[in-house]
Amino acid sequence: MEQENTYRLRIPSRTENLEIIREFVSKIARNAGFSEEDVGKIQLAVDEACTNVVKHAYDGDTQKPIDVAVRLDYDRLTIVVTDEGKGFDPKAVEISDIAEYLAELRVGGLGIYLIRSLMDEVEYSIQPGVRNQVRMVKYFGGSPERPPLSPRSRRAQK
Amino acid sequence: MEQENTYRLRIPSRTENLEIIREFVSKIARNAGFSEEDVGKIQLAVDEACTNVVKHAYDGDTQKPIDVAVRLDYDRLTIVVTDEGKGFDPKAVEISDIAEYLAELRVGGLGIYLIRSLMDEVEYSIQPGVRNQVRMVKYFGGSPERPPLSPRSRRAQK
Amino acid sequence: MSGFEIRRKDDGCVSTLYIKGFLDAHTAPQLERSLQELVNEGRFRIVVNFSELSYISSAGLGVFMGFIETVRKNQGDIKLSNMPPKIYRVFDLLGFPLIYEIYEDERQAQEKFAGSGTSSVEDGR
Amino acid sequence: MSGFEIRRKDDGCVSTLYIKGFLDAHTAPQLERSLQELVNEGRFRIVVNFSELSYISSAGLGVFMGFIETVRKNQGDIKLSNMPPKIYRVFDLLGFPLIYEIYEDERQAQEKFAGSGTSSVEDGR
Ligand SMILES: Nc1ncnc2c1ncn2[C@@H]1O[C@H](COP(=O)(O)OP(=O)(O)O)[C@@H](O)[C@H]1O
Ligand SMILES: Nc1ncnc2c1ncn2[C@@H]1O[C@H](COP(=O)(O)OP(=O)(O)O)[C@@H](O)[C@H]1O
Repeated sequence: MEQENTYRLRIPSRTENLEIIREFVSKIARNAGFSEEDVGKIQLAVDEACTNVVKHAYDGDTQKPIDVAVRLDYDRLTIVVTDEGKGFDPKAVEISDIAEYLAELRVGGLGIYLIRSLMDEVEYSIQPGVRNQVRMVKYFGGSPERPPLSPRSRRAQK
Repeated sequence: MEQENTYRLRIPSRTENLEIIREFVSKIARNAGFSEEDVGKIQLAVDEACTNVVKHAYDGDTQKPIDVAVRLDYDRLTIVVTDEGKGFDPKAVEISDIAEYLAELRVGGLGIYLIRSLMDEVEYSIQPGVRNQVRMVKYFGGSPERPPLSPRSRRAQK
Repeated sequence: MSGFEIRRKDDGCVSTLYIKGFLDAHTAPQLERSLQELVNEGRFRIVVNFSELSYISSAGLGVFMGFIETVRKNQGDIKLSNMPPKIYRVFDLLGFPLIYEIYEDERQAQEKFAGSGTSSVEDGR
Repeated sequence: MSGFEIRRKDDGCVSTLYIKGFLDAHTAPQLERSLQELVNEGRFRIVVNFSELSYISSAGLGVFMGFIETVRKNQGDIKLSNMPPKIYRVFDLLGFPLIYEIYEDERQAQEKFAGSGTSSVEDGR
């Protein structure tokens, strides 16, 4: 991401900082013209990605950084959350059927599923110890290729 | 500033972003335990420094960055506002007597005076086109060496 | 900080938690403690009133998942009520309505317990 | 955005501006426009009620400095009223009480104009 229309935040990976991150992202999204509903989705997706950095990337080291970059383009908002922690395999943690998953009453594992449900595009790029990134995109006016589906209809489609 | 306990924000130099900066800084100061009065002073000082970047550093180019770094130490909060703009001579813009200055009903020129009044330490470091910085410090529980003076008593002291 | 608060009200064998503010990974441990207290006291009939909740992330949702098995094994339940639309949308997105009973008003949730329970609700409202 | 709003009320020859929210370099141009309008209409007796103002920076203070000469040259004034303590502290820090009359209540400021003016205030309050 270049500087143009890019907003960057780099803060210690602590849960108490999640609020700062949410307000930072919400304000940019709101100023950019997203509806309150979309602002809510964007801030939740970013919270989830950053919560994962705090919980999983650094084995509890709260001095290490979370990096949040927000970029505004004419048709979309792109957010990249970066950590320099241990990384993970995004494929291994994918939930294929949320109803089945919930029925097992498992704790956790919902963050990445939520991010995928809330944003129009989600992409991981993992280099353990160097740069682990999740890149999330929200289009203005919704993404035409991916209409929203409820969990039930998503399940029925299979 | 190293990463430890450091919060960084880098955003385009536009007046509409002043609010994001104020909330970022206020939240950190509040979480760190400053009183509401001190939080107010800190956010105003930072607003003034960033307003100056927007108004003076880049000749109106709103794509250029404002950099705000906040560092928490056990006894103080340090904020560094950085631009890469044209720079200026801080000595040349100092107001020696605010009452006299105001009596001339001049417009502007109050920002830097305000910053000095609000913060315990203020320091400029200017490298035009490269890195112009104002470094501001607020101590927890006030700075012992510099008791607050009203404009009137400050004047009387001369 | 915008913060998070919990109030608790016991009505006979039903306990209602009123949660307020922002429920995220930072504040979820507070909710966890409140639910743990109820479980320790053997109070498994729990209603959670969401009317004053402004925000929830999966860390908050996870807390409910963490207690639901224990509570149900003890003939209890965690029933949810008074969800603002914004909060409901998150629950719905994750299919939580398949797992939890969600009521418009806390009274409905409380009465469900009264109806099914062995001991009756003492408060005569 | 938290934003900034201005309402205006004309009472005879005195105009009162009610300013609300956050007055910074982003919103100061709005206040500038309102004062410019008053000056254009020849209304130089101006009271600014600060009761709902949450924040002010030097960009906001500068707007008052920008009009005070013109207004006073025309036998008018900008009088300030109802300042929350937080806002007053900023004015005080800059020595603005030496330049501007600041009243606890807008009525006091309005009456000052009525007393000194050639035309009387029409509103009979
Ligand atoms: N930034 C990250 N660094 C390391 N591991 C991660 C990161 N993000 C996610 N993970 C891994 O992916 C898993 C699933 O994440 P998520 O769906 O958010 O659920 P949860 O955090 O509740 O386990 C986590 O348990 C963790 O192992
Ligand atoms: N970041 C900056 N870059 C360039 N010039 C600056 C900067 N900050 C301050 N200045 C210069 O210092 C002067 C005084 O600033 P200030 O006291 O804030 O008052 P004002 O902005 O109202 O002129 C400005 O007019 C400007 O010339």
